[in-house]
Amino acid sequence: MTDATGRPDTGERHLSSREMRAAGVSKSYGATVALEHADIALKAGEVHALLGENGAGKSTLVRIFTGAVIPDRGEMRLHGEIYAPRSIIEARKREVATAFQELSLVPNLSVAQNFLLPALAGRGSPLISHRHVLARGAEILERHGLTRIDPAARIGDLPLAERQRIEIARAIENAGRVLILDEPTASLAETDWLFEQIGKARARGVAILYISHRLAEVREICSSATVLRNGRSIGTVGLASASDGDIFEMMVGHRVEHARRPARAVDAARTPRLAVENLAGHGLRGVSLHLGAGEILGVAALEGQGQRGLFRLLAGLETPAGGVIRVDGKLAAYRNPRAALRCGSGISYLPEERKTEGILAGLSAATNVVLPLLPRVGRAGFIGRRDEEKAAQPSADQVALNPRYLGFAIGDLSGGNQQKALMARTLATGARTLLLFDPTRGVDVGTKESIYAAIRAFAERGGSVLFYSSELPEIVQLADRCLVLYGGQVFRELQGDDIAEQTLVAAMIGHDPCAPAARAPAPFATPAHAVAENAR
Amino acid sequence: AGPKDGKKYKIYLSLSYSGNAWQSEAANIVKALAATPPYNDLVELKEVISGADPQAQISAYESMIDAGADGIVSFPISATALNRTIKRGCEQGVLFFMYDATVTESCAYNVSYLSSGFGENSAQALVNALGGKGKIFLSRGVPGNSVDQRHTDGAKHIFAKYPGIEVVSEYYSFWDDRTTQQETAKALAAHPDVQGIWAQAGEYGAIQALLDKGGNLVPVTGENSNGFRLALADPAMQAKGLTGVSAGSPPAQSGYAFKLMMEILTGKRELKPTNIEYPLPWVPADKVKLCAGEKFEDGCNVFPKDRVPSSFVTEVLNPVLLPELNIDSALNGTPVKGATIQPLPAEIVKAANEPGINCARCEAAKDQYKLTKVAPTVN
Amino acid sequence: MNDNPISQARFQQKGDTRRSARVSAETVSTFAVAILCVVLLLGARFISPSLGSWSQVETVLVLGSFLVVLSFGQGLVILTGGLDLSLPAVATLGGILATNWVGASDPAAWYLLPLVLLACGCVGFLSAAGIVWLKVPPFIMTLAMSIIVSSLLLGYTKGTPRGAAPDIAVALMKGQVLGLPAPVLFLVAFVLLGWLFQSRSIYGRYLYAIGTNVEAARIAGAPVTAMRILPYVVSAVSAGFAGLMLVGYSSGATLRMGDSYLLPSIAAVVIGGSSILGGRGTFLGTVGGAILLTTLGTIISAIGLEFGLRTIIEGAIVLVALLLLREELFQKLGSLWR
Amino acid sequence: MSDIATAGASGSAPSAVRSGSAPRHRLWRLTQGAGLILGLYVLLYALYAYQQPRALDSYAIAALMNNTAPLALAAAGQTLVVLSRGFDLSIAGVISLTNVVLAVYPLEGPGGALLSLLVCLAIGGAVGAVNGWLVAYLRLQSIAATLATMIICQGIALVILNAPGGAVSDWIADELTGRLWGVVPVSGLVVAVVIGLWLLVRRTDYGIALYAIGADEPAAALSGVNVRRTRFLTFVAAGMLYGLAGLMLSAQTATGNPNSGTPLLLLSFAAVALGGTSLSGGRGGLFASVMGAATLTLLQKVLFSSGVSSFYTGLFQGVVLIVAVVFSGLLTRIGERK
Ligand SMILES: Nc1ncnc2c1ncn2[C@@H]1O[C@H](COP(=O)(O)OP(=O)(O)OP(=O)(O)O)[C@@H](O)[C@H]1O
Ligand SMILES: Nc1ncnc2c1ncn2[C@@H]1O[C@H](COP(=O)(O)OP(=O)(O)OP(=O)(O)O)[C@@H](O)[C@H]1O
Ligand SMILES: O[C@@H]1[C@@H](O)[C@H](O)OC[C@H]1O
Ligand SMILES: [Mg+2]
Ligand SMILES: [Mg+2]
Repeated sequence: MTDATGRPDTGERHLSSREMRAAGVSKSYGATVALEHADIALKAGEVHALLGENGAGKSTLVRIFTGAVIPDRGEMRLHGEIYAPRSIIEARKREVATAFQELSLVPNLSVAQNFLLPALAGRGSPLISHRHVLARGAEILERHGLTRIDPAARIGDLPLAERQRIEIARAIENAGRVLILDEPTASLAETDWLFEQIGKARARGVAILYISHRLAEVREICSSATVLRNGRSIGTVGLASASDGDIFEMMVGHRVEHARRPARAVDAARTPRLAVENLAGHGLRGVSLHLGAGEILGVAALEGQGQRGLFRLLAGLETPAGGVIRVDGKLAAYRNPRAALRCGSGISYLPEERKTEGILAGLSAATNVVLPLLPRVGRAGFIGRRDEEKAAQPSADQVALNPRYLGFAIGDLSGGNQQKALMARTLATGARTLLLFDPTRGVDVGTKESIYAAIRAFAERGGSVLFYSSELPEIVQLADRCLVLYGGQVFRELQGDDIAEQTLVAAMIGHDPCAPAARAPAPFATPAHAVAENAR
Repeated sequence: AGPKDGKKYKIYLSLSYSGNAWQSEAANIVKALAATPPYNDLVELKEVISGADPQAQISAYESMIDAGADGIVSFPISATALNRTIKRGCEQGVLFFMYDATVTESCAYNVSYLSSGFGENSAQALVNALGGKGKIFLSRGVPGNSVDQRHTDGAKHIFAKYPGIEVVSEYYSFWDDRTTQQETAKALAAHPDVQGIWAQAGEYGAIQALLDKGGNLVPVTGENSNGFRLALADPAMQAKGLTGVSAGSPPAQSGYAFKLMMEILTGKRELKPTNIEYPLPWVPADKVKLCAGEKFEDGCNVFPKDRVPSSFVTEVLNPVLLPELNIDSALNGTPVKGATIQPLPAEIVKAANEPGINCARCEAAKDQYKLTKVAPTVN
Repeated sequence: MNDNPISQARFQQKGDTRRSARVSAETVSTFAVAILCVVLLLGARFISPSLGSWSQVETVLVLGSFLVVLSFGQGLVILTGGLDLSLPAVATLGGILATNWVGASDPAAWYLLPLVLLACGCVGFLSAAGIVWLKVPPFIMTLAMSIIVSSLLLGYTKGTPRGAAPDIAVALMKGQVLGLPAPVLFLVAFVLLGWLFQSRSIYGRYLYAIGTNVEAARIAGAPVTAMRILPYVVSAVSAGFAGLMLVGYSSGATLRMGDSYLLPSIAAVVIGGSSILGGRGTFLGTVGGAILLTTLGTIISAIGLEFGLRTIIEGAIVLVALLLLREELFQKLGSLWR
Repeated sequence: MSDIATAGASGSAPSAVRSGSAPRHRLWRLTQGAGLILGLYVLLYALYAYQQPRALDSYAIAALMNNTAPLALAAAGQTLVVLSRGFDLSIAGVISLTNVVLAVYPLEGPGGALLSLLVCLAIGGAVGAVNGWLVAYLRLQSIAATLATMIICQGIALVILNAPGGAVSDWIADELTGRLWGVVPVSGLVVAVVIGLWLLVRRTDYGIALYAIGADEPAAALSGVNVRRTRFLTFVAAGMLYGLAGLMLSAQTATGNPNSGTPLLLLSFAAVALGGTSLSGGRGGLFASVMGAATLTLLQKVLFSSGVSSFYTGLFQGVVLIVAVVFSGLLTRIGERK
């Protein structure tokens, strides 16, 4: 076989002795082939990307590297010696560690305790000294520039982004030789902190495997990439030499083209579907906005600027501390999502965390889609699988969800398809206003395209969409208009072609071109995050 | 000891609440007696129910002693678990009267029919009815309960003498009609050809199970439920083949115990702690007699269907020992208008030793299982 | 992208295997319980020739009917991740009220009996209220409720339940319809309705959703509060009905009528393949579990061993059943036969 | 008590919070810990002492302790399992089993007592190991698996002793219920020792792992915690505590009873809940449960001396249970609120 860079195996002994190689690794679950045949080689001091659709086998490969899953076939070598970890701990002993896609932190333990799991007690005594634990925790936070986090804070009390950072920091601590990051940016709005840490690790000569669905950031940090498709590694490319198009084609099997939606002017005369006046509470400090029929309104913000609060308030999951919401011009006071659905022309919400707020794992995809409209689906209160699948079909088509999946337990579908199903649900409700929170988090290009298409089509049909995205290109591509939240307030509003990544980035960090001296905080991000922590 | 300076005697009634009519009737008649003149001015009665948990009863006794009880009338949950507490109570001058179930602590009085041979006599009656051979069921009480064990030992002692008698199924019915009915139904599924049933309390359920099955009835011996006695006397049932005898545990024991205790407290009787036997009720099918009134008068011993539930235990009244009472006393704990407490017959029957049941380190009598009510008619 | 041949091919191969794997897991476990019952019944012949006969099946069905009705409610509660320890007390409540309010041949039965069930329903509602609004864990709330109800009943009856069983109840448990015992026919009807409700009604769907993930269900717009209350009310009503059946069966009520059914009602549900954490399980499985336990009971009682040994055997068989019906086992099987 | 000790006693993985929010910190400890239940206990005791002056002399205290110890230890064991997100019904079986063994094979003298202690721990540990194996390695649902083992243990107990009887060795019966230097109740000491051990265990890696798997098993596993071993050990430790409870029960009743464990089954859960331990795992602590148990037994006394009609004592117990749980839940939520 040939190794990562396509060079023949011979030669470069000294180097190959410091790499992590996997050859012909495969894993099946019963009849389901998760990973069919993966070859990959990670070099010390190099960041290597692993690309592929949802369900391509990335996480499975990761789990194999970390000893969480034992492969059926294939050989792995670490620094020359055979490497076959049978548990997370064994992997750690060989200095291989992972930041998992579905975070692996224990909510009722403190940050420090999570860092040191499973062995908190020092060498000598079996008893744990809590002071000692806190001290070590503080050290680790220090080392990763996370001093703002209290080592004694319960993980469960921290916002998602901070949890993800801690997951990453912990992985780096345990990764002397190989560091694996499975979709580490899934809930990070900015990558600087992450890349800084990766830089340091790389400098220490750690081999890094980086998994992400965001090609831009992959290009920024990785030198080469291995692409998985249908559980097979179909090749490794130097990122410098490959175009996005090439890579997408390797991943999906066909080209994907981006087209920015021509901004459509919405006549201000007609009463807006959704009008909000200085909404407050849950991280908001007086937000006003209006959303017209057929309009796609984007929200851009760094982590924790109040976007979460905004969406949850509008969805009826939280009750505002102040301000008014108007739906179709009428004052609206709904207290839960069900009421929101029935309020005026209806408001439907696509939640942030797919696995905990979105899917109902054990139930069929069809049930998941039609749940909000069951009474309409059932005949006199009775209902069968067929009815559900029939009712789910149309909206499944709109998001190009393969009808075969409607009968599956949604938990068995890849995240991409799960996300399609959830998108289908929001459409199926018949609500005319959609609230989409990061609608394409952690889904691959193909899925993204389908979801974009669905959103556009919905708007064409006169529907209104308010969406937040952690990916700027997405906003640029989709939004007619864009609000930038900063510190719980609308910091800037951008129209049509002003919506460009540079402008957005500037605005997101509170940088106002008109008044430069005003409240532009000096160092990138950090102050914004200070806000972030208080906001929650 | 008279009530100290006009204050009333503090008497406690401590029950194991086992949920069958039996327990509440026993409690009700004590309440009724305590409300009957002259006791109504002499006695302050408090009732405490301790479920089936010895620990709870220990705690209850402790509380009663600390509250300065003069006497405790009780259905003990365990024959031995309460001993330490009882001993301490005795040392503080508290009188303990146990009814039906007993304790092995020698400073307590046991008033019980246990030694009167319910098991062996009813067993012999069944053997006689079956002419010495046949397949039978044993419908027992609560598993792991010493009362049940004593009854069963007595019965088995008799059955053992008759090779023709085959115990084809033995099950626990928790002294409850419904459970008896269900357990008997299960047994019938395996042995539709059963020829007799020896039952403890709950016996009426056994008859219902037989009826459910269609088919004929068989001889049944059991305890004292109103339903059972009515059935025994019912010609239709007899025609189907039902015979038997109603014996076993009389709730009236509690009333007898209470009156004995009061006589001692009020100095009308001298009696050191001992085991007192309550006579075994014994009503064969042909002796069942319907009562017209509220009491057991001129030898009647069962009440009409519409007067009491079938699970009502008839032997709660006793014209000799408890003439003060009628069924309302048994059902509601109310005293009978105009009735006054009558003195008990002077002499008491001392109960035989029942090791581990009413005495700790003692020998059982050689003739422990001697027959007192029936003679063998077959052999 | 879905019309890309490669991914299509993969979808089919993966997709279909996964689906059938799941289907088998649920239905197979239901079938397995049924089969186990039959095996037990036939095996019983070795213990006593008259076992394994139709008449034994009849006995099993009649005696099992109480447990089936009770574990229907228990199953619904467990489906939503709860647990109902108040079943015995409520069953007793139903029985006591039926005998006290209604009595033997009372013309008013047609509206009094519904009232009895209503009363039971109220108890269920109170439990639910405590769980939903006061956020008391179901285990504790229903435990407390059962203590409370029992003590109220004790006070209400002063220890001696009165009255006789309503004729309707007696007819239900003792009657014969076209040569078959009424309770058996009733059982069939009840199972059908129960299955319709849990697996074929929108309410059933909601309950599964809530049992899987309350928060997600709320976000999806399910009527969460109402659907969290429902199972406790249904459970209490069916318990009350079971009480009615018990009264009809033994023509009288006692204060401990329901007691012996608590653990069996849970066991039946779990043996039937439901997850105690909620969200998974079918009523048919539960019915299987209930019948299995009853069959076991009838056979055990026929074994001529001392009670202790019988108990050991019973426990052992329950354990074996649990081990045989393990989810993983079926997934393994599911993947083996392809 | 030091910061850690309280956190330890109170259970919840200790989480000091920046001095900035000191008040919340204190509240947090109060709610997470035994604070609430401790307060309730003191209150009840004051009431009891007021109604019953003798309540304060050392005999009454010892008697109360003797009465409390078995439930307290049983609840302590149950707490471990509940923390790991499980239910353990075998508690009833183990206690009955140890009790009959002690009554049928009494071993005289202090040496015999020591041996008996070991026997109890062995029995409990063995049953616990079986439970652990079934739940941790064969992945049976804890409530189901332990139901089966409970039935089996009950059976064995009945085989060893089919009716109450036998005599526990005098040394155990007298010494373990007596008082050191006429004041310190031995049963109290035993419980104290267990609490002491717990405070240490809480500070070991196992202790942390216990809370971790209770709160989020997959995460704990991916964090390198050995989930199976932790769960297994938990059941073993719990079993041993039940064994100890059996010993103390035997000491108090001085006799054997094959059903002696049954009354403690549901009570143990009530005690755990009263102590504010979350039945869904990961939050709470052993000390609080012990106090919960103590409160339940004290409640009997208070209800007695306040002369509540014995029919309705259940009513009060139920209500107290609900109110207490609602309160601790409330405080916890306030504590957690940001
Ligand atoms: N526990 C499991 N049981 C059965 N099949 C599994 C399991 N885990 C993974 N698979 C199979 O392996 C495939 C790859 O899963 P994996 O999580 O590796 O995808 P992925 O590349 O990480 O997707 P994503 O980009 O969404 O994270 C899945 O599509 C599924 O078919
Ligand atoms: N029981 C199962 N049977 C078959 N496949 C399964 C099962 N459970 C999970 N899978 C597969 O395993 C994968 C789960 O992987 P994982 O959750 O890491 O990522 P994902 O859900 O695929 O995508 P995302 O990156 O969006 O989370 C899914 O692709 C799913 O198809
Ligand atoms: O003696 C028994 C009594 O204790 C029980 O309550 O009823 C049945 C009797 O046999
Ligand atoms: Mg993945
Ligand atoms: Mg994945």
